[in-house]
Amino acid sequence: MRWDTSAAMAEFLLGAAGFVLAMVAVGLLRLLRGPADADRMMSAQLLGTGGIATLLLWADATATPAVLDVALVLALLAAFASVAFVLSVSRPADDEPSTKDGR
Amino acid sequence: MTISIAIDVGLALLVLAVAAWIIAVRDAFAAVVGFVAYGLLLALVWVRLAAVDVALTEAAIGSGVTGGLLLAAAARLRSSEAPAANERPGATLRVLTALLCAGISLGLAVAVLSLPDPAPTLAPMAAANLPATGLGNGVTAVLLAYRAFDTLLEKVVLLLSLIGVWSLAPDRAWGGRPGPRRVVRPDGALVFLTQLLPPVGIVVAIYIFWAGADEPGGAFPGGTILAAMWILSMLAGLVEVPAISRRSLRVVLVLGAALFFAVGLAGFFVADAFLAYPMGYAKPLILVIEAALVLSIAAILGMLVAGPPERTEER
Amino acid sequence: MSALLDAFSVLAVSAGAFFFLAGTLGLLRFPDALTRLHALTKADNLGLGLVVLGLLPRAEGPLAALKLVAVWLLAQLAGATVTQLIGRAARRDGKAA
Amino acid sequence: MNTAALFGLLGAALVGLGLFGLVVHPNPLRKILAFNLLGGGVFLVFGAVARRGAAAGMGGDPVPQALVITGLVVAFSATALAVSLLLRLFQETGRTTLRDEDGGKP
Repeated sequence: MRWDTSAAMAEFLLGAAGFVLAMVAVGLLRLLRGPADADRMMSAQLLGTGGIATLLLWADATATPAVLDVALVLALLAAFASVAFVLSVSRPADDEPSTKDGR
Repeated sequence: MTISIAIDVGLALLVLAVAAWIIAVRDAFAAVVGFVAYGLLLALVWVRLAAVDVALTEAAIGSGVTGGLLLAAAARLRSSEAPAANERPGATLRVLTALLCAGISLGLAVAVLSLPDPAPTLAPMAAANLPATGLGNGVTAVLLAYRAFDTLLEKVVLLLSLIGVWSLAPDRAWGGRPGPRRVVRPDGALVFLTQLLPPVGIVVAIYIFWAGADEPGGAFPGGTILAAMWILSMLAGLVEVPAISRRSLRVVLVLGAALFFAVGLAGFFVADAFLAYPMGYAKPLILVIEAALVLSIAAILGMLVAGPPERTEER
Repeated sequence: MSALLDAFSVLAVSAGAFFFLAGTLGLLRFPDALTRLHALTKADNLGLGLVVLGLLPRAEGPLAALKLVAVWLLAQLAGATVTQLIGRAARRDGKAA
Repeated sequence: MNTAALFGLLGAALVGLGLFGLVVHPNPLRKILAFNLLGGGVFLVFGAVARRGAAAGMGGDPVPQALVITGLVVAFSATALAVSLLLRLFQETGRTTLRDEDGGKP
């Protein structure tokens, strides 16, 4: 039985969610500062991951498993906006040597 | 629960800051990236407001598909010159506008704070009638049973806006395919993503739609996810964008609204009213309509993003 | 046993939160785009991964556990792809500047 | 202050911000963005009303929630139409300004 600990655990998870949210919020300063598009996309990406983590923690802390589905949808579409952007600017005859990419 | 309050206040301030930044920043592209963040944060707000159905739809539409649409538009408009300085309203006008807008916000804020207490609510009625629909999710029941008429008309609005987009086509391209021809790019990561994601997305979309009967979910987020997957495949060149004159496309586009309407008309004969479901058959009928809606929503949203036709069949 | 699992959850979630802190600091403090990207991927992979790991033993049933893992895998896929795209954009920006 | 009132106030503030951006930005894409901010604010006010109506085991009144879901989809279709118009304008004229420059259209 974990009657006594479950409330404390929920409190802890909620606190952790708040912490992660605060961190990615601070990370949004990179969105303000830029300077390049790449930096802005990075902070949006960090916000996406942090938002997903926050939702997972909330789902557990507030015992609402349906919130997991919201996280699932966000994770599914996390790359959508960036990829749509990249694919819609580039022409078929693209000049980027993709094979040289180390990553 | 002080942590909850702190999270809510922090989240509200964050949304406000991002919104102010979207309005204030000079670069249009940066503003659009900010808007993607705004949509994501709103999805979190909806979870805090105990509206998980709305959060799902916001996550799919607000930050996902709208973000992609606007980013793509910003990318294509990048080469357009910045508006001339004389198009920007003068300082006096701006201050006046700011005052007016602040007044509107203030009025709304007063209205929000003076909402009647106890709050009027239809939740007990919605809950009391749930057994008759066979559903477990109140929001789905509102969308497809209690206020089905709204949802039907909304489908018509979607179709009308698609007709609006198509009507922007130049005459020579009418009936053709939207957007430039796309080829599969020999690009490791992108190909991997665009080939792996759609199958997973289809499973998730079906799950979200299916769960919608009893849990948060339903046709709207399900259809939107499906649309996003289709758009991704079209952009990557894995699937051809269909010509708008193609009959099978048009059938899918109107399928949801048509089936909804047909069931509604049948309601006159079997249940004495338009859009009334016969006793005991409500749930299967709702699920069939919803399945058709998922397909139609996916097709309409996908074609809306694809834009007006630009090239004809024979090119 | 349950106390042990709780302790595990607390530890993993705390570690995950720490990586978000590290990722944010890196994103703000590192001098150029590519090192910032490096910091970002740490938050992406490890931060979310550890949070998922910490929540897994608490999942209500196999479906919830499956969703947690799926969320992590999808985030990995998105992260890897976007990281590559950003890295390329950053290099182009660097060349242009 | 409870959650519903807090986010209701946020909605009110967003309506003002969005309206301001809609009026003062000369760039149509920015107007579309501002319009969506405004819409988000209106939806949040609905959300506050819904949350206050929590009863009968539901976290909120499902009727305003359903209205918001409908509204989100309609807002998207309006946005898509506006973006198509804008892109077409750019294709035709090479510009994205709404200003009628030398008195008449070419």
